[in-house]
Amino acid sequence: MAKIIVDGKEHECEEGQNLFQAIKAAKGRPLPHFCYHPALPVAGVCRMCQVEIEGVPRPVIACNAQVKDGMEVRTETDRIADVVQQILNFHLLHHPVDCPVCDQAGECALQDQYMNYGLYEASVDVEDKIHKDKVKPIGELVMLDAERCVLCARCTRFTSEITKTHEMGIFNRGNHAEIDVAPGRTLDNNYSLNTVDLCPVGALTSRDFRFKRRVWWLENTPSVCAGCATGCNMTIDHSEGTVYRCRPRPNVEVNSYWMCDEGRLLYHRLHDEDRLRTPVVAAEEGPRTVDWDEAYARVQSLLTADGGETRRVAVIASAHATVEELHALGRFADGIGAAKIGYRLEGSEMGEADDLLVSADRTPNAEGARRLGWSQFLGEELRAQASSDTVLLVLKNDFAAFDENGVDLLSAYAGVVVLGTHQDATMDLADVGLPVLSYAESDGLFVNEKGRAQELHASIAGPESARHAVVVLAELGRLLGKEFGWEDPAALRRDLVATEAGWGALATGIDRTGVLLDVVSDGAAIGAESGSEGGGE
Amino acid sequence: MAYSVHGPKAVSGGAGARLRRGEAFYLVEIVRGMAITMRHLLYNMFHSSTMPTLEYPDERPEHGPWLRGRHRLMKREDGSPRCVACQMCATICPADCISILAQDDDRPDVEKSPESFEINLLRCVYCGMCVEACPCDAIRMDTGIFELAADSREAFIVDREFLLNNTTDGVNR
Amino acid sequence: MNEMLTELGYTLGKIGFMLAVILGLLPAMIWAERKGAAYMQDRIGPNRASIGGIFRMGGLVHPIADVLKLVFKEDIVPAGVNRFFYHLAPFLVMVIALTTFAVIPFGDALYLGDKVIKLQVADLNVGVLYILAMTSLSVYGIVLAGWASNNKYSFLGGIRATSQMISYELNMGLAVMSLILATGTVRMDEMVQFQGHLLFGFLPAWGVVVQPLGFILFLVALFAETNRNPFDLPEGESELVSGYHTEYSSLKFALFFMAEYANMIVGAAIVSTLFFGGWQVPWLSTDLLRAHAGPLLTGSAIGATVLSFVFTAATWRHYERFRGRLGDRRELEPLILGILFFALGLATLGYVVFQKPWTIDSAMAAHFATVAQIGSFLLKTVFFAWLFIWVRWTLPRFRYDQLMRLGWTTMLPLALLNFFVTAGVVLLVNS
Amino acid sequence: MQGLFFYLFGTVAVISALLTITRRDPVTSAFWLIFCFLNVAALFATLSAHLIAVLQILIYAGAIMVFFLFVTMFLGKEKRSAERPNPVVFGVGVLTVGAIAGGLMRLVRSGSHDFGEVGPEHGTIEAVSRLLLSNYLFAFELTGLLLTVAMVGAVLLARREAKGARATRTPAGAPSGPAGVEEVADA
Repeated sequence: MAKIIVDGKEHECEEGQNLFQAIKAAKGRPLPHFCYHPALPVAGVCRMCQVEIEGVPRPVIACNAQVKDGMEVRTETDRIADVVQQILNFHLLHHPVDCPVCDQAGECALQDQYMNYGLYEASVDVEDKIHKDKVKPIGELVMLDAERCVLCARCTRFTSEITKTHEMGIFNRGNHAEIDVAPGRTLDNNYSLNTVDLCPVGALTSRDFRFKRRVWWLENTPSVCAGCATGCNMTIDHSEGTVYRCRPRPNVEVNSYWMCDEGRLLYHRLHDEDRLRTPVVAAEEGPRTVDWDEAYARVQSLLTADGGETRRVAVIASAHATVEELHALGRFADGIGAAKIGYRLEGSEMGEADDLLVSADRTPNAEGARRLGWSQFLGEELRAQASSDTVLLVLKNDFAAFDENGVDLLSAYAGVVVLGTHQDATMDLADVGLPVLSYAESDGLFVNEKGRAQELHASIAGPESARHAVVVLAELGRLLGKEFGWEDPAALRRDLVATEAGWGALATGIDRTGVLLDVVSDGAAIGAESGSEGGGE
Repeated sequence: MAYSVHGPKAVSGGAGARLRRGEAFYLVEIVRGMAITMRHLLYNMFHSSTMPTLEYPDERPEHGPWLRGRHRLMKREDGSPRCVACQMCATICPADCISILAQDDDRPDVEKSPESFEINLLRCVYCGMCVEACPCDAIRMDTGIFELAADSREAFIVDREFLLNNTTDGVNR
Repeated sequence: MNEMLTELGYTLGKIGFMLAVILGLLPAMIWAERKGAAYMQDRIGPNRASIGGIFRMGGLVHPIADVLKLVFKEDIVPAGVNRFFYHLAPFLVMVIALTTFAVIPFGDALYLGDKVIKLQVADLNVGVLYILAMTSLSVYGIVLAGWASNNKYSFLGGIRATSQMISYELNMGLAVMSLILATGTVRMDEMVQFQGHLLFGFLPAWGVVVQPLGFILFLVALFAETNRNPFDLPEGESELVSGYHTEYSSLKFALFFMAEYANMIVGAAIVSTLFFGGWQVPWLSTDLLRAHAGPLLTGSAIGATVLSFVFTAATWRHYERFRGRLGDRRELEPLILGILFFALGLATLGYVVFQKPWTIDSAMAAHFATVAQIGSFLLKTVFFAWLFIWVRWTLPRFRYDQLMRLGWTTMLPLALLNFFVTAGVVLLVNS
Repeated sequence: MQGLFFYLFGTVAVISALLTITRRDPVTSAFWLIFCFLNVAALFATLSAHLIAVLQILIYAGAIMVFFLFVTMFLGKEKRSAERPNPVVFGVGVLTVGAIAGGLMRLVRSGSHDFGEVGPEHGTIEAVSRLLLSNYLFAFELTGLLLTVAMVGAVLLARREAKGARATRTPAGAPSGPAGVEEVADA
C-alpha cells in the first residue's frame, strides 16, 4: 500500500497504480479528460488531466503517471486551472459551433469541461475555422463529423486493441489531423457502436439514434441484454414509453465496457409492428382482437372437454422468460398436474459465437431455465404429448419458427394458448394469444451462461393491455380453480429462494453487477463451451 | 384622477375611525359622490371621442416591440425554416407546449431540420423563454398577434407551415 | 253583464299598460345601467351589437342580444335542489314585483262620455298598506331561491335578504305612516290628489315637501328592499359569488335579472307617487291642463319640432365628423337617424301649421291632460329608476354590520322621531 | 262569483295547512304556512275586509314568518328535520282539532249568530279604525300597553345579555366598559 496526498488530503492506494485512477478514487470524481479510458491503453494525447506533483517542476498528465508512496498531488491550483483552460482552448480552436445539431450535446465532455474550466473568449473567428468532413457515414451505424473530433484516439485504440479490426486511424497532421476509416474500409464490425460511446465529443454519432431524442430527456434504466447467453449489462435509455437506445453498462465480470451492435439494436423489436398489444383469439378469418375477459372465456372453453371435465394441460417454457416467470410456470404446472414438456426445442436458437462477447446460445436465460429443472425437448416429445384431450400452454416460446412441422405438431392438440410478446410463428398457430410484458417492461432475473444472475428492471410501461406473465398465470390458475398466492415477480423470487435449492445467493439481494449462483450438482458444464446445450439434459 | 382627502381624520381611516357628525348620516357625502359621477357622465356624453377606450376591433391598440405575441418561425434565404430542431425551446419551455421532431436534412449546409414543429397555443404561457433559448434566432414572438380564437382545441396546435407564415404580411425573414 | 265585460276590458287594458311600462322600461333600464356605468367610469360601454350591420343605437341593441343569449343558454338544474321551490322562486320574485304596480295611479280619472275610468288597476282603500305588504312578500322569492339552491352562498344570500328586509321594513312602514298622517289618507289616488295642492300658494304639496325626512328614510329603505347597491348584500359578488341566484341559469336567471329591474321600476313609481306628486304636473292641476290645453299643446309641438331639428343637426354633424373612420355600413346610422329626425320635425311642424292645435276642443283637451299626466308620471318614474343606477355606480357596498347599524340605530330613531313630530304637527294644524 | 272564490281559496288554504303539518322539513312547512296565510288573506279580501287582508299579509306572512324562517334556517340540517310525531301528542292534537271543528259546526248550524248583510263601508280602514278607537278603545290601548311592556322587556333582556357577553370578552386589566372603548376609538 502507498499513501498519496491529493489536494492536501491523504489517500491510500496501490503502489504503481495509475495516478489518474488513484486521484479519481481519492476525489470521488475524475480529472478532466478526453482520451483516458480504463479499458484502453493509455495514449496521453488530450493533455487535460494535468496535475502538479510536488518536486516536479512542470504539470504532468495524471493518466500517464504512476503512484509512488508519499506522492503529493495538487489538482486544483490556479496554475492547473490555467493550463487546462489553455489546452481546452487548443481543443476548441477549430471545433465547429455545432451544439444545436449535435446529438452529443448534453453528454458531451467538451461541453462539460468548457463549463468547468473554459468560459474564455474565443480566439478564433467562426469564419476562420478549418473545415473537415461532416455528416460522413463511415459504417452502417456510425456517422463521422471530423470537425468535432478532439483527436483523443479512443476510437482508433478500440478498433486496434479490442476488436483488432483496425478500421480507423488518424490522418494528416497538425491542424488538419482528423480521424477517418482507412481507405477502402468501413466501420462495420459488430462492435462499431462502442466507438460512439467512447467518443467523448460528437465526432462519432450513432446513425440509429441520430436526431431521435435529446439525451437530457432520456431516462436511464439499468438492465441486461436479452440477445444472447452472455448477458451483457446495459442501460436502457427511454423516454415517454419509447426506448431510444441501449448502451453497455460497465461490468468487468461480464462485458467490461462493451456490447455488440446486434444486442444494442434488439430494442427495435419492442416497438415492432407485430408486437402483440391486445389478446387475440383464432377465428375463421385470422386472429381477432378481443379483451381479456373474452380471451379467458375462450381459454375456459378450450379447457373444458365436451363431457364437461377439465382437459389435461401441457406447458412449454422458454429461455426468453425471466427466472420468476419460469418459476411461476413450474408452480402452475405442478399445481394443476400439467405435463412439463421443456423450455427449448433442442438445437434451436443457436448461432456463431465470437471471441469477444457474443455467445452461441442466443437466448438470455437458458441457464436459468435449466436450473429450474426445465429441459430441452424434441419434436417427438411434443408430438407424444399431443392428443385431443390436451391443451398446450406456451410461455414466450417461438419454437414453431424452428420446426417446419409446427402446424402439424400443434394441430393435434385440443387447443394452444400462447403467452407471448409478438405475433410470431407460434402465436399464429395459437387458439388464444395473451400479450405479456417483455424483458424491458418488467422486473426479473436472467441467469447468464456462467451462472450469474442479473437483474432486469422495468423501463417502459409496455402496451396498455399487456400483463405480466406471472399475473396471467395466476389468473389462468384461477380459471382452473387453483389459487396461487403470488401477485408480482418479487413474491415469486422470494418463494424461489425459500423453496428451491441453488438460489440462496439471491437471498441477500443483488447489486448492479449481478451475483454468481452456486454450481448445481447436475448442472451442465458451464463455461466456454456452454453454447452447445446438447449434452446437459 | 387625483383623490381629494377630506381632513386628517379620513387619512388615519380604518374601521375604528370615527366619522364627523355630518358624515355619520352619509347624505352630504353621498350627494357629493353622485355629483362626481354625474359630472363624468355628462362630460363623457358630449366628449365621447376623447374617451381613452379603444374601439377595439376597429381600432388596433399600439404596442411596443416588447409585446410577446404569437410565435413565428424564421426562414432562411431559400424559404426553408431557420430552425435546426435543437430542441432548446422545447427544453426550456415551462409550459411544455413545443414539440419538435427532427429529421436529417439532405442539403449540404443543413444537417438537421424540423420535420414537424408544433406549438400548443393553449398551453403556451407567452413567457418568451423559447425566443431567448433559441441559438439560431429561428423562433420569435414579435408578430404582435395577441388574439386567439378557434372553434376546436386542435386548431390551437399550430404546425410548422403555419408558424413559418405567421405574420400579417406573411414575411418571416 | 255587458257593463261588467267592458269593466273587465278596461281593467285588462290598464294591466296591459302597466305591463307595457314595466317590460318596456326593462331593456331601457338594462341599457341605461350598462351605458351609464360606462360613462361614469370614462368608458364607452356596449356598442357592438347591431341590427343589419347598421343600427347600433348606442348599445340599445345589446339588451336584445342579452335576452337571446339567456333564452338559448342551457338551463342547468343542479343536483340536490328542492325542485319545486327552486323552480317557483324566480316566478315568485317576478310576480310580486309586477303585482305591486296594481295600486299605483298613473293619471287622473278619465271621462269617456259619462263613464269615469280611474287610471289605476286596483283602487284599494288600503293602497299604501298593500304596497308595504307586497314589498314584505318580495323577500320570499329570494329566500326560496337561496334555500332551495342547496348552495351555501345562495343560502347566505337568502339569509342576508331576510334580515335586511326585517331591518328596513320597519323604517319603510314608519316613513309611510308619517306620510299617511300628513296626507290624511291611505288611498293612493287620494294621496296623489292631495299632492296637487299648492302650499303657501307656490309650493306643490308633494310628499317630499311635507315629509322631507320621511322621503329620505323611505328611499333608503327602498334601496334596501330592492337589494340594490349600496344594499345589495344578498348578491354580494365579492363574497357570495352572486348570492341567491348563483345556481340559476338561462331563463330562470333572466327572471331574477329582470325582476331586479322590475323592482326598481316599481320602486321608482312608488317613490314618485308617494313623494313626488305621482301623475301631477307641477303647478298644473287637471283643470288647468284642460283649460289651457291649446297653448300647451302648441308649445309642446313647437318644442318637439325644434328638438327634432336640433337632433337632425347633431346627427349630421356626427356623420360628417366620423365618416370613413369605421369604413363600413355602421357609418350610415347617424345619417339615417338624422333623416328620421328631420322627417319627425317636418311632421310636427306640419301638425302645428295645418292642424292648428290651439283650437283644440274640450274632449281632446281632456285626453291631452291625461297624456300629459301619464307623461309626467313616466318622467318621474324614469328619473327615480335612473337614480337607482346613479347611486349604484357611485356608492360602494355597505358592510353587513354597517347595514344593520344604519338600519337600527340611525334610521329607526329618525323614523320614530319623524312619526311623532308629524303627528304633533298634524294635531296642531287640525286643531 | 264570491262563492267560487271562497271555495277556491278555502280549499287551497286547507290543503296548504295540511301540508304545513305533514312536511318533515320545517322550512318547507313554513313556506306552506305562508301560502296558507296568503289564502286566508284572500278570503278576507273576498269579504271586502281589505285592511284585515293586508294586515294578514303584512304582519303574519310578511313579518312573523320571515322571523320564523330566519331562525329556522340557522338551525343545522339534522336539527331541522322533524322526528315522527309522538302518538300521544298526535292524538291530543287530532282530538283538539275535532273539538274545535265540532264547536264551530254547531255554532254555524245553530244560526244564532247570523251576521247579516254588511255595507261596502264594512271592513274598510276607516270603519275598522273607528271601531278600534271607539267601542274597543280600552282593549286597543291595553294591547298597545302590553306590546310596549313586551318590547321594553325584550330590550332589557337583550341589553343585559350583551353586557354580560362583553364582560367575559374583556381581558383582565384592560380598560373595560364604554369609557375605555371611547378612549381607544379617539386615540
